[in-house]
Amino acid sequence: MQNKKELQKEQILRMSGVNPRKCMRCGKCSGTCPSYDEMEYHPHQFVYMVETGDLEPLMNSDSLYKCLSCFACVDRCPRNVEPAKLIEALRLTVIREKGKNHLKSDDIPALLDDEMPQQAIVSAMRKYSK
Amino acid sequence: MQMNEYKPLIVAFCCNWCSYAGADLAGNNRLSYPADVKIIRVPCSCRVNPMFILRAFQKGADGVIICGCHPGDCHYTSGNYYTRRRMALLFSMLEFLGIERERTRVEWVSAAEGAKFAETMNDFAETVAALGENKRLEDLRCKK
Amino acid sequence: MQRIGVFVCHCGTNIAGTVDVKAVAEALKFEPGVVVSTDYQYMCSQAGQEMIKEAIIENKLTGIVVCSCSPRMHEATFRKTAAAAGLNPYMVEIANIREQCSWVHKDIPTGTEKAIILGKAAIAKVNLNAPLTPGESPVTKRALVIGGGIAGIQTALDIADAGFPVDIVETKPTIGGKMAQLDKTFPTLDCAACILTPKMVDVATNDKIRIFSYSEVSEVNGFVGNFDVTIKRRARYVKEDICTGCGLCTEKCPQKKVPNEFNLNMDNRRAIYIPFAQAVPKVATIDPESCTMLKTGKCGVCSKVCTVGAIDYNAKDEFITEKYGAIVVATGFNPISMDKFDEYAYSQSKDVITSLELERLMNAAGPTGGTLLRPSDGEHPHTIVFVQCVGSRCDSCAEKGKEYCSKICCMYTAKHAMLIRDKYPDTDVYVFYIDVRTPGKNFDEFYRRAVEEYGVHYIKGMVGKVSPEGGKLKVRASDLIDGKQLNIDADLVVLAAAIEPDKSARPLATMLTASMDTNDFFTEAHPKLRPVESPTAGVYLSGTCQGPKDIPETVSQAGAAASMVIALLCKDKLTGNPCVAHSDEMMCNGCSTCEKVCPYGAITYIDKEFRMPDRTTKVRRVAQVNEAVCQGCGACTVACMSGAMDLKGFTNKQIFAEVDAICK
Amino acid sequence: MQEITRDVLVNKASELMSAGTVDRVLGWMRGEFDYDITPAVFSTEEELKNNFVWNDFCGANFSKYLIRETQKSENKVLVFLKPCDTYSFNQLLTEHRFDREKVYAVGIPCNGMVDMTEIKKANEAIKAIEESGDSIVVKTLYDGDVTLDRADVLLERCKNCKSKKHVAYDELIGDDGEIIESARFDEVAKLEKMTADERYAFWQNELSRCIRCNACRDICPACTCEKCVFDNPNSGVENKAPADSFEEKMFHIIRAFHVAGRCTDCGECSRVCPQGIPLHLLNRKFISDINEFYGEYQAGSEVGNRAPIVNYTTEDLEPGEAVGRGGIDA
Amino acid sequence: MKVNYFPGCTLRTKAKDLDFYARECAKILGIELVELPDWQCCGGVFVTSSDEIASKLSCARALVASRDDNRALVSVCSACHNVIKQTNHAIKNDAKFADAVNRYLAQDEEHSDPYFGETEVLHYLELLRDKVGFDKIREAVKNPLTGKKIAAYYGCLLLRPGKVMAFDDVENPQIMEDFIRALGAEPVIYPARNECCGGYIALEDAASAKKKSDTVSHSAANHGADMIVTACPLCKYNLTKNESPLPVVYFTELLALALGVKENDDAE
Repeated sequence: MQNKKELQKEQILRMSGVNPRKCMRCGKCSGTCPSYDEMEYHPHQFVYMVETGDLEPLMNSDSLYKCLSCFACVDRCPRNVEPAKLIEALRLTVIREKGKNHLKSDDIPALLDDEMPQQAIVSAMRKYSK
Repeated sequence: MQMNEYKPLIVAFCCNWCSYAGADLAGNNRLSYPADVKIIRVPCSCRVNPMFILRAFQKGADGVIICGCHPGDCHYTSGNYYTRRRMALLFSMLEFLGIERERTRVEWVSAAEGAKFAETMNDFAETVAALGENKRLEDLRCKK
Repeated sequence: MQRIGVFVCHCGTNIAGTVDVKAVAEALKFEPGVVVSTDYQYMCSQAGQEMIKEAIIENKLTGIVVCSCSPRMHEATFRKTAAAAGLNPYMVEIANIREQCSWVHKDIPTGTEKAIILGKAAIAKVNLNAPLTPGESPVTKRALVIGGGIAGIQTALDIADAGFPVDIVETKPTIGGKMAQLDKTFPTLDCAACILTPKMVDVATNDKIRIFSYSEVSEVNGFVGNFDVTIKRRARYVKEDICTGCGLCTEKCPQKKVPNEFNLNMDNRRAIYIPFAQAVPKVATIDPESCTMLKTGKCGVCSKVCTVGAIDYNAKDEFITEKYGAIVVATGFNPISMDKFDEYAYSQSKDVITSLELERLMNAAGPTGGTLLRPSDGEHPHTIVFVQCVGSRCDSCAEKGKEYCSKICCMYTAKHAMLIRDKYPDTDVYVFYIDVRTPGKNFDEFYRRAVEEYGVHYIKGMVGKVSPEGGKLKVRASDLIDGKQLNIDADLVVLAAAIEPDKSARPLATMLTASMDTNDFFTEAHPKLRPVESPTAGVYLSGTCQGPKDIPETVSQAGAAASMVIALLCKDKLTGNPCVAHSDEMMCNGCSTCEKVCPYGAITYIDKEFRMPDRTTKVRRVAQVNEAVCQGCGACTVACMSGAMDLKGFTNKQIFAEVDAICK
Repeated sequence: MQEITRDVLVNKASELMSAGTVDRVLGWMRGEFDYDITPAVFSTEEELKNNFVWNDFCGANFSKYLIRETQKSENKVLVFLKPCDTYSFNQLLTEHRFDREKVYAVGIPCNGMVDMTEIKKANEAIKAIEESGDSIVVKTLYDGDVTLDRADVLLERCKNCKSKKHVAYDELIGDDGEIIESARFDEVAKLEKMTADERYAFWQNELSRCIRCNACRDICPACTCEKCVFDNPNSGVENKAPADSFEEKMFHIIRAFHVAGRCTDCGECSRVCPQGIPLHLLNRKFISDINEFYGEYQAGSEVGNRAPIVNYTTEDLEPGEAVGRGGIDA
Repeated sequence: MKVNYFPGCTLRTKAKDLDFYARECAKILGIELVELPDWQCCGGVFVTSSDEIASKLSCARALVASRDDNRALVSVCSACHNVIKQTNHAIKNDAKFADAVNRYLAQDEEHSDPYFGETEVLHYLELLRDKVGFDKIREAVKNPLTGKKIAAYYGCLLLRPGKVMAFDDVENPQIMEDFIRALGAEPVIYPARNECCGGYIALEDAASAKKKSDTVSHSAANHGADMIVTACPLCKYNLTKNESPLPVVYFTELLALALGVKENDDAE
């Protein structure tokens, strides 16, 4: 079990190219995140929890889908940690598992309105489904 | 370890300010290492000319190690940085000529690292001993 | 052929316990050049030394080898012994048969065998030794201090106090530096001007000190003890010796809209100005960029009102050259530009300021007369947010900011927060921090007082964005301990901008051949043991040019630098290390390769005329080593492909001989 | 065949001589055979007209000759520089080896030079050689005319030409070319792929043929020492002729080390080696290591460049990491 | 001047104005937009994970085609530009990724030489700034938008990640403001101009999207703007959908208006 966890952490770090050890815990990512209030775990916690290998709660959390990929945390991080990339790698790890799609194509028609641009739909599919 | 007759001859160039002092500290603490290691004192590792290393091999050394201050701690501020580049290139060239890479080494040993000095020398002597006699740089010399 | 004596020490049982010293002495007897070889209980003892001296005289020895403890222990002792017997001290070699033999090897055969080899190597070397005499050079008994901030002022005062003349070169019209701009100082809260200006006056009145203000160093030649420095005295269009500093011109000048850099451009000065009331020298300066007279030839008001006729519109830059024995660098720091941190809206709102700007806003001589008012509307701010570490502690890949901790921000922010809460108790003060770093005497106590007595809100977390909305500054930040994102409507945001070395430092370092780190701080000769010296002999470091520091640290370093300078200037002559590089001119190609690796700038090139065998002459470029500057590292000897460059005391031939002796 | 004819160069040289710009010309002259071309100093237009040669055998790089030649007179000397020669020219200027003011450099394009050893391998009793376009016609005593594809018999350095661009000149004849992505490190890479034993055997075979004639050193534009360390009795390694095979190795390793960061890869060492030892591979190994370890560096590309071996960064790789990184697997 | 043009899906459907006026204005400014014949959807977002290859191939193909045409690759939609630019950056700087992409591309029936990021990727605004020049646009303006106070809305995609996009200063961008000035109008600087509109979260959590959009539109309004201008269809959708107090228009519409390509219908 321990081993699987280690492997998963390693894979997430490889996918994202993020080194969470660079984090100096300043919390600027969380200070800047526009989705902070919607999240259960916040950007700085993502970084810390990945570093300590505490992946389960993160992968089960809805917070993964609250990230807007706006990259404000990436650009403002003084340590170049790039939390958004880490969140993306976690999200991909979850949705790549069979049956774990967060957004099912069948659900989409109900979410649409006349004005909704295609861009929104493809983006959401990329972010929420595999 | 099995006892064998073969004893490698190792020349260690040590900079006066860090590594030579580190070797002294190993002595103060009675940390032993093989007597095959013979130290030559130089003011700075950057004084070590590749010609000295080749000459040592020519005359029968089996391994040559250069010890200097840790990068950033050089008594002369930058000497060991030059050593690092020179030796990186020289060692890579020796390897290119088919000389075993384990026969040459650079190690940074500070004046406080007596234990590291002894460990390094033990390890290096063991590595060189495992390779056996240095034939590649020595062999053809007049077949004596 | 040398006549060599070998002296094997027992060191009680320290050596003799594992090495058969008699066998060693016996074996070494037959080495080339050896005429006497003997052993003794303690060579370093009075009796041992006497024995060596007698042997030298009796056998007319030209060199000796002492097989004993480490040369780091007793090389100096035995050199003195040799010198006392009339032998050149550099004809002594030590074979280290204690630390590197008897103490690390177990059995007598092994120890003895190795001791003999080490002895042979030392003999082989001493066979090739040549007597060396340390070079001597005279010392010019005057020091130059570059930079007139508190570091430069303190250094100059201390040197002058020892009786040596000192010149201060300062680029600004006045000395005083950053400290002159500060309001109060931590952790005592005494007023900066009250403790600085008396020192400035001391400088002005000290007849050993000359101030070259509004000047810069333009060229440095020479070496320790003998620097030739050219100083550019920029035209200030006011005759310094005549101007009385009455200030009338600065009141009458019609050009009123020149941003006042002393107040960080938060108010205006005239085109002719005296930076502040206590300026030293207290003379006016015309800023040629803004002066109508200098730009168009029309105006001349200052000249008309000046009662002593000090104005000179035709003044030109002047260059003076002076000799110095030592140079102290005290070029100081500046806060970094906030351009790359506009998430804090520095460029978008006047109410986002740096801490140095806050100093001026709180200073009685500042633009608001010491009342803390918002720059945008002149109102009292009621909520103030301090942001720590702006541009400090950044990862190099982030491509903005500095990697280091600026060191002073935690403390001055605590000071600001405390002073504000003290003077305006109805103000809410928030400090967003990553860590609070307070290692210093009374520092943590000071910070705790800010929290406990003054009720400053310290919040662990960073500000992510500052948004100027509706006359307020909306501050979005994280509170990591409470696990909340905070939104604070602030009236004033103060950024603790990282500090960086003054821009003049880099070109100066090149002129001085003094090394710098990647951040443009000057490198010290040794980070622990020689912290106020540059590796370049005769160049000393004072204050923040070497790294971030607060005032007490700066002043102690300034004093330390001064004492190093005094120790140097006290000497009539400098004795060098004779183990220095030497270039064989006949072999030198003049290719400049050695110069590139010399960390001290000790190598220069001259065109030298050589007489050829056919009686013609030939001019060639050849390297010359300045023995007073060379420290003897030997980097140049390996860079030199022709072997023209060699190191005395560690020559190629000597090292080859040692290698040969060991490998035989 | 070269695109510029001999006459163009002779005319240019005569013109500069009669205008008084220069009073001597460094050029090529016929030796014992058509293909045996030797460097020469021409000091009259007459000599130029009669003896100046420009053909596919004019490999000699004149940069090094400028050191002595510029010492001889206060007047300017004309030198013709092929693109690869200009790199040596700049490198020597970087090292302050001659006075730029005393040289008038004319850059000339080069189509590559032919390797006589290659031609001799296939043909015996050569009478003469004719160049025509892309082929070389070898006139032999027994086999009549043999036509060879010029591309096949180019010098190794020309097959792997690194630059058709001149990096220094006062005047250029013809159009300037470009820097070329050459395969010049392929041979080094091939050796690196071998096992240590194979490499050792390879070099043992090559270097054991060395007769220490010093031709490589004497031709090398980087070996310009007033006195070579191997000729200097005070250096501790004086060694006129090797007493054993180690000394050959020592000589070649040290020679390569001394020119590391300064060698422009002009290939003259291999061209002149009478034993056909691929000495350029040692130099190229250093060049490829320098590129790999410290970033791309071309010696002589600009005057005043600081070679990586006399430079450093605080983040350089350790010597222990260096071995095995230069393409060699553990 | 000829450049390759990548319009993108949304510009073919919901954001036709953005596309149409871009093409019309280009004609006036002497730029030939050559639409790539076989462009495919960019995917809307760049997946940052380095092991995600297939979803980046459509952009890679557009980049290769432009390299082969020796032309810059221009898009108008912020999302397309962001994805293409990030893909190009990854190919240029990540040798492993480039290798994987090239292996895929080699399997295409008609394939070109391996690609290593040679193509110049430009947003239409960069084309205006760097290739045409805002001065030239100022000269070409027929109906200056004098008196209009316009809030430029950058959003995320044009600016971030700053090191990759290298579009402008991430925190204090100027390009759209300069553009607005060139058209004769007055730019309004407001702090939320580089904040997120909510983006694709509109599908997942409409309330969250509304919060973000409101921040932006209210900030612009509070700073006295008359309208908001954007380059992104999704930004426009989110702001409009969430009842922005100000009209939101595409920057190409604004350009068309000033150049006299579009009649001022004052519809909004």
